[in-house]
Amino acid sequence: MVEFKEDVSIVLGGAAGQGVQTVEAILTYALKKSGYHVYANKEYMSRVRGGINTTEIRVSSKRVRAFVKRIDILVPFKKGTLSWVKDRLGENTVVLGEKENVEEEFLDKINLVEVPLTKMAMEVGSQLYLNTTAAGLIVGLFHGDFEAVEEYISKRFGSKGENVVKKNIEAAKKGYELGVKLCDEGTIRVEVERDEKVKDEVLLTGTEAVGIGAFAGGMNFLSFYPMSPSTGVSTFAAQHAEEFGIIVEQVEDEIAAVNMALGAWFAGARAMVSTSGGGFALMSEAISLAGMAENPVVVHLAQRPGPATGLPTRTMQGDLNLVLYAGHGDFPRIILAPGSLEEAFYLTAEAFNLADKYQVPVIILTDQYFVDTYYNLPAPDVEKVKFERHIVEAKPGYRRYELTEDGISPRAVPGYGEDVVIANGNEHDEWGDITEDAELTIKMQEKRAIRKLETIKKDAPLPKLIGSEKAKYLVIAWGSTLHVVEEALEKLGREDVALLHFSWVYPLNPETRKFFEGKVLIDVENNITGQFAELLRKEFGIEVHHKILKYDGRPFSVEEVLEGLKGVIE
Amino acid sequence: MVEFKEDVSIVLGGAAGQGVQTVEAILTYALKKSGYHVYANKEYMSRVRGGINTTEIRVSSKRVRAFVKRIDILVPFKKGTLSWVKDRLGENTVVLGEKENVEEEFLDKINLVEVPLTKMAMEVGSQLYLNTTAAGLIVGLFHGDFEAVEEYISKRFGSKGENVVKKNIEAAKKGYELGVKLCDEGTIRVEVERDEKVKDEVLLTGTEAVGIGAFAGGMNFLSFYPMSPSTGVSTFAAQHAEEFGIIVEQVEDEIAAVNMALGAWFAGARAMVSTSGGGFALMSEAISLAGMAENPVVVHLAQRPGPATGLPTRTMQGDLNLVLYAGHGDFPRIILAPGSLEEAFYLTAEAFNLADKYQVPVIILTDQYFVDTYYNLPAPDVEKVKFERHIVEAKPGYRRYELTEDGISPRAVPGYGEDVVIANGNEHDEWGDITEDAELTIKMQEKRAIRKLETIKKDAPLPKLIGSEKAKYLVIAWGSTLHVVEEALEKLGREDVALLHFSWVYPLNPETRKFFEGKVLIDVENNITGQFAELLRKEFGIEVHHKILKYDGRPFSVEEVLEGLKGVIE
Amino acid sequence: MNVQLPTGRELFEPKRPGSEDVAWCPGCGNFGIRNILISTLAELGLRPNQVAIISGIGQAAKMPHYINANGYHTLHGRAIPIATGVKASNPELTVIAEGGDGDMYAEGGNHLLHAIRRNPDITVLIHDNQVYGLTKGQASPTTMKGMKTPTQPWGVFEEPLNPVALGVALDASFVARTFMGYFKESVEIIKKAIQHKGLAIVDILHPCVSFNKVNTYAWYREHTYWMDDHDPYDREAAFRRALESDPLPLGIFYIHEKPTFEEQVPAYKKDKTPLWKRGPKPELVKRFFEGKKL
Amino acid sequence: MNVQLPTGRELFEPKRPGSEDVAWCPGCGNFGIRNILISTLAELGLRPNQVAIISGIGQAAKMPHYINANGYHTLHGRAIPIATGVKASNPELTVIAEGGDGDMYAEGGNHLLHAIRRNPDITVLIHDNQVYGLTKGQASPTTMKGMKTPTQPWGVFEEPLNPVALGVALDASFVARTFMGYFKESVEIIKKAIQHKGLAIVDILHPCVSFNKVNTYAWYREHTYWMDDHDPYDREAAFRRALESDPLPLGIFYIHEKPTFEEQVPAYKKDKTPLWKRGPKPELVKRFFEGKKL
Ligand SMILES: Cc1ncc(C[n+]2csc(CCOP(=O)(O)OP(=O)(O)O)c2C)c(N)n1
Ligand SMILES: Cc1ncc(C[n+]2csc(CCOP(=O)(O)OP(=O)(O)O)c2C)c(N)n1
Ligand code: SF4
Ligand code: SF4
Ligand SMILES: [Mg+2]
Ligand SMILES: [Mg+2]
Repeated sequence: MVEFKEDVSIVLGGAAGQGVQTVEAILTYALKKSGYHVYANKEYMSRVRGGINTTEIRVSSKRVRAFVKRIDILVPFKKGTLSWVKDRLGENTVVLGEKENVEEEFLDKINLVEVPLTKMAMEVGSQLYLNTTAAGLIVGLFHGDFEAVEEYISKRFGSKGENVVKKNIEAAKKGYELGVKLCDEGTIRVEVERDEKVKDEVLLTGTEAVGIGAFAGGMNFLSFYPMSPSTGVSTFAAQHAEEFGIIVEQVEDEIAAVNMALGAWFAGARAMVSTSGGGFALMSEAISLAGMAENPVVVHLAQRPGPATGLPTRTMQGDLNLVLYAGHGDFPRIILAPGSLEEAFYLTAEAFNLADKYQVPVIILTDQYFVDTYYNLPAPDVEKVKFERHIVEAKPGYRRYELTEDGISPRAVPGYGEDVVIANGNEHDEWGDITEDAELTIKMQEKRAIRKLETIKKDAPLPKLIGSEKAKYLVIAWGSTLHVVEEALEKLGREDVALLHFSWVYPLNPETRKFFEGKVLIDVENNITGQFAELLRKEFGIEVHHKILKYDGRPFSVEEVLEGLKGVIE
Repeated sequence: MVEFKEDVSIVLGGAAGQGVQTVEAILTYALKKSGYHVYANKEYMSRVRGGINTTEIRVSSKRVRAFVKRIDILVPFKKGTLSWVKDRLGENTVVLGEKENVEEEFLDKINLVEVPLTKMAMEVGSQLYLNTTAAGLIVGLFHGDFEAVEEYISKRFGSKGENVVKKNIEAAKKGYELGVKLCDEGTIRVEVERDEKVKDEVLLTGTEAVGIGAFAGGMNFLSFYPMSPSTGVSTFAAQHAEEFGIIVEQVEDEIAAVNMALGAWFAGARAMVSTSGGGFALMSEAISLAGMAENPVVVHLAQRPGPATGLPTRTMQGDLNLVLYAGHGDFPRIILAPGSLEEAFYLTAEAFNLADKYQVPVIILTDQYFVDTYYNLPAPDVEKVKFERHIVEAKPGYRRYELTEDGISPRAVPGYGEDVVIANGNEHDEWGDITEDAELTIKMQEKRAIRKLETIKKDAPLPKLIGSEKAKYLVIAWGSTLHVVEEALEKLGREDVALLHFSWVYPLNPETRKFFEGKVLIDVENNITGQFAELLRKEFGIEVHHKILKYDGRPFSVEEVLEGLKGVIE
Repeated sequence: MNVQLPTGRELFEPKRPGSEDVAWCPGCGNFGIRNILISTLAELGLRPNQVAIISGIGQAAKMPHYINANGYHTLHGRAIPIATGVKASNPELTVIAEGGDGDMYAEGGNHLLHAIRRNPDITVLIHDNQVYGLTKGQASPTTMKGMKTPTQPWGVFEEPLNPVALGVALDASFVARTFMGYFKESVEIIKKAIQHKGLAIVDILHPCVSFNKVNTYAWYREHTYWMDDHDPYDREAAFRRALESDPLPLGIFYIHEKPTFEEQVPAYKKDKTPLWKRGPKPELVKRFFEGKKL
Repeated sequence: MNVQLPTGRELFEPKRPGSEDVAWCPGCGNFGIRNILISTLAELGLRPNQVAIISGIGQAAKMPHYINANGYHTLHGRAIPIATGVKASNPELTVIAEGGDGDMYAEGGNHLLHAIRRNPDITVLIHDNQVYGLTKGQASPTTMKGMKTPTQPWGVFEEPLNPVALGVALDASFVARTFMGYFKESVEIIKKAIQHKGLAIVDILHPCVSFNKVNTYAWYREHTYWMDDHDPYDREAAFRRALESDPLPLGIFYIHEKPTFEEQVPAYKKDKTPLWKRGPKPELVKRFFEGKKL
């Protein structure tokens, strides 16, 4: 008998097209509805069919938000799955499934609980039901609410007709019953407690958190060119475009996307573009125009490993330098990198106020790991999102680039007010007309690159300290690694280790410096050079003492961070 | 009587289209040929006619290579010139020209030597001859060789017919005679010695030095999209394309330009693109491809002030951050920024060997000031340029991305050898095929972003120290400011101040650190944030103590640097 | 306050500091185009704050500084997507995308292609001087074969781009060509282009007196003619005319009325308010979260 | 060494580690195109090291991994300029630029326009499945109106791009369309395209079984026909055919023989040596400096 308590990590693996992602969706839905805390994340190949994709689902008695390497239960849909995840198999791993899907070499090394999934699916009518059968099986192991499974299947397959729904429910039921039986027989014992509060929480992905955050922030225009892993946000916006009454337009290339968004902001809309590193690289010139013309714009950049096409469906925090320096010449920008889904919601909403207020590009940096992460959380408080409009009327004599002390000129939009608005990507005078004057150039350069930047810095929120102010060791992380590092620190259980997490990445408030004093600094980043540590060196002259870096295109696991920390902490 | 000794700074100013640049060309040619050391530089507006453009010509007994603010003799072709250069007028400035071209308010403040240039031109036949008359006048002041003027005019206007040549020579002669007369009468006294060696030297612009350097380095393909101030290099290449038998192609946009060059290198050519900041920003994605596919490429980037269109015809060192970080993901690159015309020649030539050897993007950073600078120099030694070819044969089993210790894989080109060559912008295995493997990803990331970078760093030459190793103050400069800082230091005349000049800007050899130890560091940069000082902070954790920055779109003058230094040195 | 506002053409004369200093060369065709455009806007009875001129980079693209209207002098080649964003965000504005032949056909070529497909209700004015003016005389996509330039000293060998044929082939909503030397006719054509619902492309031939020594005022007069008997609703005829190269036909080649981009996006299906007047919809966000609870 | 080298089709089958794992979906039209291409190359008697396949990014663009030939899997939309650079640097190579409809007509649209003008002697193969495959089903520039996709849930309203009409309008040197379901005919067309001196565009229709539920194998068979009586040298006729949309004509629409880019650049005027075999010319550099002494 194998027993799993409190926190179970289930991994399903199969070829693209075998429906692993459907299982993920059914499980998170049904288990959450049953009152379990759930977390899910997937990794997949850059292809539409074949290869091997896997999904990890954690089911837990407590809140759970991070990726673990450990696999408690593995369900292989295809031979090859075990080899693909072999580093993650442990002594206690149970493989649930068919012998045919297990490679010879593993047979004598693993706990195989044979389950004739294919046969069961065929009994319902076709191999196509393999995935719903498996989903039912897992829900059964948890004695979850089967109605939730039924509900989900009805919603998801409803458009395909009654028979499809019926057959899928039948398959799930078969799986469910077997799951329950395996427990009852004592083959597998799963002990995870339900938490009634969970039922009233929401289940979101990173993609949805960014997307709905944008809606909350008043986004009414999204132009994009598809690019993994950023496309989800555009798809989300498109799916809700009619409901929210907004424009979502797929354009010819990323250059059009960002320039269209600039035009939209110029005319007073709240526009966003969603892209990945290569697409953003193409936008560099326009980002510089945004800097010069003081044209607000919001960009969501979901990172994937580069350079170039790299690993299109995998994860990395490798584009920080790109967004810090993209565009020619000196001008300010704001970079945000949410660590939690709550932050993704609030920060994305706030990005629109920031862009409107400071009239700079605001970049929201996520990554494939982040956008593909699911978990349950209390519904964000929509009332907390404030809508701040910074548009003025163009009264006669209006000057678009009026020189002000804080570097921010009142922004009017065409058609509002009697006078006209002239924006310009050439160096300009206060009215927006071209200048070649040396004095004026100095004033305008200082307005943008110094005074406005200082204003933003002063307003910038400080990073979040998790743990004691007195800790000897300070772990530094930014963006999507938040929860993984948090859980690793919990596991480490040492009071002298704290976490400083940055979701406001740039520009840094000068007061941030105080956090570093006298600490042993440990930088955790999902890239090869430690780009954020370099930024800290540049901004504050501080040296991190240790770097824990990962750059194989996969996210950090709790175990890896823990191991890394143990390696550098006495 | 006004007297100028040793080193005279002459400034001509007029509307675009009035021929100031022709005067510049005649003067540098004729005065150099007469045995004077000459230097010239122009500043001009982003328009084809009208406005005010000026040229500074320094004529000296000694080698002269830097811009001074001081104007000894000013020749205004148009009213408004004096206001435009008013900060540069001193007590001794002589204005040579017509009263009508001097604004009222200056009349009682300046030494005006009235010269009826327009009248003289009209006597020859047309106002069109104003510029040649003025050129003759200046040469006359120096008692220069009039045959040199004749020679130049014959060459330059030859294609326009005999009469044009004759008339222009006549005009120049009139000017010349008046110039000689002004001296003989004692109105103006100019005492500059001739140096026979000068006659055997060459007279080059920055544009030409880069262009001919590229030819010397074996460039045989140049693709470009016009953009000031980089277009000169492309024009130079086009003008010599037939002679050198190379391809020069103006393309539809900068993205095409750089990608075409990548294709050319892939097939074994030595290709370059020439652009400015905005164009380079558009190339960012392709630069990342070069990093990933290990596709060599050489880019000449002539900087102008940004952001965006900025000041299209002016100067700044504002695109260092852009080239340091352009492109998504981590990969190495080499950045060169010549300080002298000699360096422009040798470094540009060498850029092709470097690209070929390390298979990375090599970026040559100049700026408007640099490309538009003229002076005489001993002809560079063409024999010193070595042609290093790093292409191997694709023998059966060839692997384009073979894992090697130094991070450099032997590069074959299609058609040479029996096997095929597969290059790839996706993460790849040794053969160049797509991989999704974690281990291989780590190996390839490390190959590029660590091992290859280390190899280049080790090979990187050190910066040039000018002055004593024991100096207390160390001035740091890079690229085009070399001569201006050099002359300022000469003028300062203090043994405890030395200059460290970087023309190999990135990656920096780790040994560079030793230069900074125990010094008071003074950073001189033609941009608003001190981008190079930031790089030093990032690379070596060092803080410069003082920054002398200029960002009005104009180059530093010797006086400004001198003043800046005096301000920070005890 | 009862200030007397100017009317007609005077309205569109800019009076900002330095407005009198126009950076074009004396004699340049751009002056004529400015003149034509001001008359057109005045005749249409528009006010400056109702018009937005979005320009790229080049001599042509300096227009926003020489006309009193909302303006955005953007990036080389990007006027069309920016103008599309402007119009989509505020359909009440009359939006003009303006630039040179290099701007619109080289750097911006892809945007032109796809704007035709998207059909926003904007007017695209191309100042076609068959050369790069601002950067001093290089060939443009419409430079005639054989012309020698500083960067094509051997003479241009690329096929010139035929923007009219391109527009017809891609089924653009409105395609016209004019020569700025014909003032009245040009005003009429541009007026129709602005009034046309959908993307209207007007290729405006004009001499560059500084760099194009081939296509002069005289040349254009000699090598163009007005299509008097042409039916712009006949696509094949339009294509045949588009292929004529000497003399070049002038006039409206092709019209195909069809729904515009703004008419088809969800944003304006139920609500015509321009986007900038709208706020977020917190109720819908809350409803979304409710849906995510189950 | 006297190794027996394979011949014909076998030559072009890659045998590198992992070559057997093709990432396309079972039943995808891309397999057919690969098959057609291998046969074409074999029938032309070429050897793998004489061919260079430059691809963009997309499902189509994975081709270099599935054919044994020189290959460069580049960036989305950039196959054409890179291929142009390759051909110009080594005219001895047979150069193919390959990619999907998104690759070539959206992201790469501008390059296609101007490659037509430049006329390098390369073959452009567009795998036209009227959808974005790799990124999972969004509309492409050739998607038919009304098709619903994840990002156009309201149904595509943009005018589909007509690549054939575009090619004819811009006077492309060779323009053809085929459907990969017709093996023999496709081989013939691509063979002619490769043999054609100058830019040859072949739009290859093919079903995407995963994301395009409209344009299936059956659909293409029903909605296409072969032009039997068409004269590809007649531009107006070509344009008329290009405008036909149901059924779509297949075959060679247009041929205009003219000098290629490589034939016109100075590099090969006197010397045919590919660039990679050349070194610098120090004598000329020295002569330049001599000239600068006076
Ligand atoms: C990205 C970029 N590339 C190049 C330039 C340089 N540039 C400015 S205007 C211009 C072309 C001008 O030609 P055209 O568009 O025909 O306008 P014209 O000056 O002839 O009116 C170029 C290449 C630029 N500003 N930005
Ligand atoms: C600059 C850039 N933008 C977007 C992408 C994402 N992307 C990859 S393939 C593709 C489109 C695929 O469609 P198509 O070219 O028609 O090829 P198919 O997969 O249908 O063969 C896109 C948008 C990218 N790789 N690079
Ligand atoms: S350069 Fe040509 S287009 Fe530009 S303003 Fe002068 S004449 Fe006109
Ligand atoms: S997604 Fe479509 S085009 Fe791509 S391989 Fe699958 S079926 Fe073919
Ligand atoms: Mg032009
Ligand atoms: Mg496709």
